[in-house]
Amino acid sequence: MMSASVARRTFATPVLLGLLLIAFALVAVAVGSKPFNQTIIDIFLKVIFVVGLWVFVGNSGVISFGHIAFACLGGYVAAWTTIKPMMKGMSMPGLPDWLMQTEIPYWGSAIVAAGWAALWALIFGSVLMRLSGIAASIATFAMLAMVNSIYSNWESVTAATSSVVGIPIIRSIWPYLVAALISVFAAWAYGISRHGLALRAARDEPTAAAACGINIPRARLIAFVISGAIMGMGGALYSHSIGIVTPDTYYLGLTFITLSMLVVGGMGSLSGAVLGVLILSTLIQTLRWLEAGVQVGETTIALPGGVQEIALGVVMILILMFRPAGIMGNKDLSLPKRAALETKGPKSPRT
Amino acid sequence: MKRLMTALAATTCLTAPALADDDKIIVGFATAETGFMQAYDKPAQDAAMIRIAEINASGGLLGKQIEVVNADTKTDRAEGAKAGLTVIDAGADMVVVSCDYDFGSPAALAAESAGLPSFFLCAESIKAGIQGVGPNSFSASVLAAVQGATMAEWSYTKKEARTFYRLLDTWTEYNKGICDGFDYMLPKLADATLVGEDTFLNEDASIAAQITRIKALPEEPDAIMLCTMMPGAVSAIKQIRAAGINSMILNGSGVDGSYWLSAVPDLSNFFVPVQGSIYGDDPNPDVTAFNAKYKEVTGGDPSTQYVYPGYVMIDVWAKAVERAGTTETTAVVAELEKMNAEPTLFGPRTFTSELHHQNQARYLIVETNAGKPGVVDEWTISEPIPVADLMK
Amino acid sequence: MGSLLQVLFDALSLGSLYALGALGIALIFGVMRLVNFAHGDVIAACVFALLWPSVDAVAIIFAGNLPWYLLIPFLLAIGAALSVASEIVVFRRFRRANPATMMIASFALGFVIRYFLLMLFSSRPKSISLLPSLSQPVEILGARIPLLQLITIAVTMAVLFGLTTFLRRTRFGLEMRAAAENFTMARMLGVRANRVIMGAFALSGALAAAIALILGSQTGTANIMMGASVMLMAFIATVIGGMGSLAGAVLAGFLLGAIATVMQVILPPDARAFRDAFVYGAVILVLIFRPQGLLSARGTKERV
Amino acid sequence: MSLLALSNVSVRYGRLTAVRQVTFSLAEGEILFITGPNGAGKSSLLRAIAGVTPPSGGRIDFADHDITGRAPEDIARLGLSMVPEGRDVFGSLSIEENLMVGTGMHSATRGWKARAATELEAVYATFPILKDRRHSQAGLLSGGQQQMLVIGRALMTNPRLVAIDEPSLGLAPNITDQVYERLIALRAMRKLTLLIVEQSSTRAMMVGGRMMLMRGGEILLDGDARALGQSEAMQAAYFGYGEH
Repeated sequence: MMSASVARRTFATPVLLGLLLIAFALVAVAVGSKPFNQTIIDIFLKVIFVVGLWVFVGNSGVISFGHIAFACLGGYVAAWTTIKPMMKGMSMPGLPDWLMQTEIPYWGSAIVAAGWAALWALIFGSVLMRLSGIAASIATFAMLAMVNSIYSNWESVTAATSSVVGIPIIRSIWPYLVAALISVFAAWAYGISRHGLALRAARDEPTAAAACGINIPRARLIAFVISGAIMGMGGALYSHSIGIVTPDTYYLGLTFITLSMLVVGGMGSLSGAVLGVLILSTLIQTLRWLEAGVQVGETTIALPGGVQEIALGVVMILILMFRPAGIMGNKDLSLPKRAALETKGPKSPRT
Repeated sequence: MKRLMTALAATTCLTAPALADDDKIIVGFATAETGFMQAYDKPAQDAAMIRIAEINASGGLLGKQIEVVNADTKTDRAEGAKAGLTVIDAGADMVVVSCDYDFGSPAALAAESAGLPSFFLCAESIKAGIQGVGPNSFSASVLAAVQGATMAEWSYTKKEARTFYRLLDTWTEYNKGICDGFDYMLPKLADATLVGEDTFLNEDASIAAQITRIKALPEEPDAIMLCTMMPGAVSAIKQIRAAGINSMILNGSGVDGSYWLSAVPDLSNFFVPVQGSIYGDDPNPDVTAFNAKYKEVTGGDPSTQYVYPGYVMIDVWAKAVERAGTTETTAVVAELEKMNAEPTLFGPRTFTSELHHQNQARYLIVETNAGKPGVVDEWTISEPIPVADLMK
Repeated sequence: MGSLLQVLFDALSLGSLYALGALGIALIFGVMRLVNFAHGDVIAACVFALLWPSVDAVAIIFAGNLPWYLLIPFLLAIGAALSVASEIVVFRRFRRANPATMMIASFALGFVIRYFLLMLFSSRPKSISLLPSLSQPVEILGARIPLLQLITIAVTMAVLFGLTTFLRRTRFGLEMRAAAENFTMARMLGVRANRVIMGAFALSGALAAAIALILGSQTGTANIMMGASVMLMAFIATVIGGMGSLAGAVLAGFLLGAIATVMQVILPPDARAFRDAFVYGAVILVLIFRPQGLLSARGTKERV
Repeated sequence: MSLLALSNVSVRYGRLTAVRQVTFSLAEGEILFITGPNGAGKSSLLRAIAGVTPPSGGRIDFADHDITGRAPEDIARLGLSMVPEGRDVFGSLSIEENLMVGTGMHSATRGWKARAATELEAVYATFPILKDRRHSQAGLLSGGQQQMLVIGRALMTNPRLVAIDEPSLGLAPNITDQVYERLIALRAMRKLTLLIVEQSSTRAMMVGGRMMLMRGGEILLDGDARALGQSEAMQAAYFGYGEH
């Protein structure tokens, strides 16, 4: 499956990233404030989403606008499987009986969500993966729009645009940390697997890869399904973090913020995906904090409302201007003096 | 200005652990200060602040001053949960959440799990209360379904409308709520018929196809029940009139206000139910006085009737606290649930252990004639909409 | 007959909006492989240019009060200027970046524009009475068509005709078409990159302003999100039309307008709410069967 | 004096070096063939000269200007016309429009329209087939006709040097013969300097002139085409014998 030497060589990457995430969790525990705890949970969820996105986008080089659809699928699995049967009967009367009676713990819903999203990734993927380039991007977007349209209108099963409530809220930080760690390690393992290496080869040298017998649509499909599963798990946990789910949570807003984090971090490497989330989230939080006002001596200095978003946009543009391949620029975190995972970026020279 | 400073001071020390402070009562606002919900939250919150200032000026609540802490939801659900936790951490005795159910519920759920009462500023979905949050959650406004039912019954009785067309914008639950109320009422009206129905989406650039369907009817309907909200409403109304359809247009309260009327010059035959009039012609002179007060405090007239629920909210909550003699949740909720047709500046309010919302309410009917809106009537639906029908 | 004609006009007027939007995106994509997500926000900015900044509910009309013969050039100039400025300040620095980076940069720029508007005007949609005389119906062959719908279609046709003439008959147009097809080759023939790209941005911005005018008078609202839905459809139209093919973008724009209108007419009421799902399903089908787009110019190689 | 001079030019794509420290010069009126196997760096070299891929090191002079790292359009305007590999015609443009794209660079000078018209007639005289189909889409032309079109298009800019990448690629031998015939005639007529990249040396030996052999990004041999072509050194260098 994967060569042991590659695994040994690159093992430092997920370990370092994992330690970084654990450090964030420990900071949250040390601060001890509930809102801050929630902030860190939110960051871990973004890590799951962006890492899920990276598995497909980073390895295949195809930008996907559709992955949040899988988060949406997962988010509703949480609603279907964890809400008390009585409440489900009121908000989603169209559910089949066996599902109506099901009530499983949150981690169970995350696992089921991953499977459900993976199934749909397989179905959509087997149609879409033969496309490449911008056509594939638009097709994935159309997929997102379709899922959104269906979930926004299927009154009896998804309660349409109405928020579904009654999802058990998990405010502890640890499940989210564990899920984020699982995604990072899964993404790493996929990246160094035969399939992951083949897909990256296909990304960099499509003709050569095809000549070597790599079935590109199939290689992409595998990545699509794995990343769909990660997104699905993240979607379910997202539902558990705020206790409600609506289709428009999982639409353009989340799509763009996760894509931005991926590109700003550097879509060529797993470290880029994780660091993109951590850096942009930290930036957003700092700006929000400034917007809320900072006490300097006797006076309170506060940025006017809206400056946060504008500043975020400007900073993103500046980062991309000076580091077009993202902050990590296709490199992975590794221990000093060890060879990094060979992740050459997508060929960039334009003709 | 002072209010602003208090608010700022409160926000800045949020990271400090909550102090159990017995000298004051804290109301936490987890509402949108930025983003698109801000346009809805801010006016209602201003009205709430007016009521708080009045209470404080007359000696406070249970002899204590009411203080306010704010946290911004950024019009984002995940941020909403954080904002809720933030004001709870700051020691809020009651949590006020965003106007809309979708955006307010994460904070309301946080309050619920902390055992605190919460109020939606102006949510009009039945879920904004026991059904969607829990036993300690209330909404200060009236159910959307009541608006649809009111318009149907009123236009049937007072305008002799018999043929109705139902045009639903599926964008939000609020819109669907209006049409649900309309659907509930229509079969109860003898010989009123639904001659057609259609849906659209708020963001649709053009609803030409939907209008073509109305025009394909053999006869123009007496009334079109338009279940939509801003900003799509203006576009829909404009396109309906531009196509030469002159039927009565019945709406929910969401299109109240004169700020948009310039977009559809000389609009006529257009009806909106409101809880109080912003046009200076409310039958209750105290409402006009409130409008003046609002202008004095915020520098502008109320732009829609959605200012009013904020005032009602503090009013009923403060009464309940006063009667309970404590801010303790169970006692306050029990007092609130005892309210039956409790008079407020904007009509009577009733809460029961089954419903923390209004399933019947007195509405003023505002007619826009040649571009001029004004109160023409007042209507209360003949019987409350049963909770079972609302839950459908 | 009357209603069939009406459906035709409905489809054409919706298609017109999408076609104009798709052209604006295709023009820029053609010359620099940039999928410009800020386009929708440029549309919104053009609408707001009619108003004086204020966060009150009532809009303070500023340029909106100009007579139409001043208003239209004013707005076109605003659109073009904003678009060119975005090129000079931002996109010029991304010429060598890969498409994903450019796309995210354009998204970030759109974000900045949107929140800037939000700060100046608040999030509340504003009402504007733009060219109110257009809100009347006219009778054609038994169908009562809103005058604005006719004007929308007429304006689109005029814009398409004008643009075609410009592209076919002028030196600059020739250079732009060549550059859209193969930018490097055009440069090797002495075509100045900056001039062509700025021209494309100016045209694209003016097209955004045209959409703003139509949307503004149709909806009577200025709303910070108003460009977004047109932009998404336009973006899809650009792709299924064949990226870089201007004619394809226009064709696909009209096609999408037609599909959306026809779906609304033929779907049973219960399924109507799912209209968009059907439309996007159709998009996927088109892409599967013609991944290179409906009209992909021969000789254009995919460089994304 | 030389029209084009390269000194120590290197081209790199990421970690891959395509051209290593190449130095040579080309005199006005000269004809130079660059040959070599696939991946020798020939095309990369041409692209660097035309300004498409700026060199990572070294210096390029053309017509007394330092053109290192200059934009392709500036280099074209100095009179260096490039015909890239693969016959990049503007497929959706008509043949005449294709030809006219390059005349824009002279639009600042007086009487350019008349001159462009004269050029056009001259190109049509050389390639009559283009005139017959002047209004049809260039994408519909056959391979040989497209090759003529791109050469004609390059000539329309009134260049001093024409650089052509693999004019015979994908063409039937008799069509290639035709293309070369025209090229040689043109060179004589206009006193053009020609820089032609071909994979094999056969064509160079037939046409004559100067020939360089590239391999692994370096110039291995430089000399008279006919003399070099027959030498053992050529064979060895081309296939890489004797390197180990």
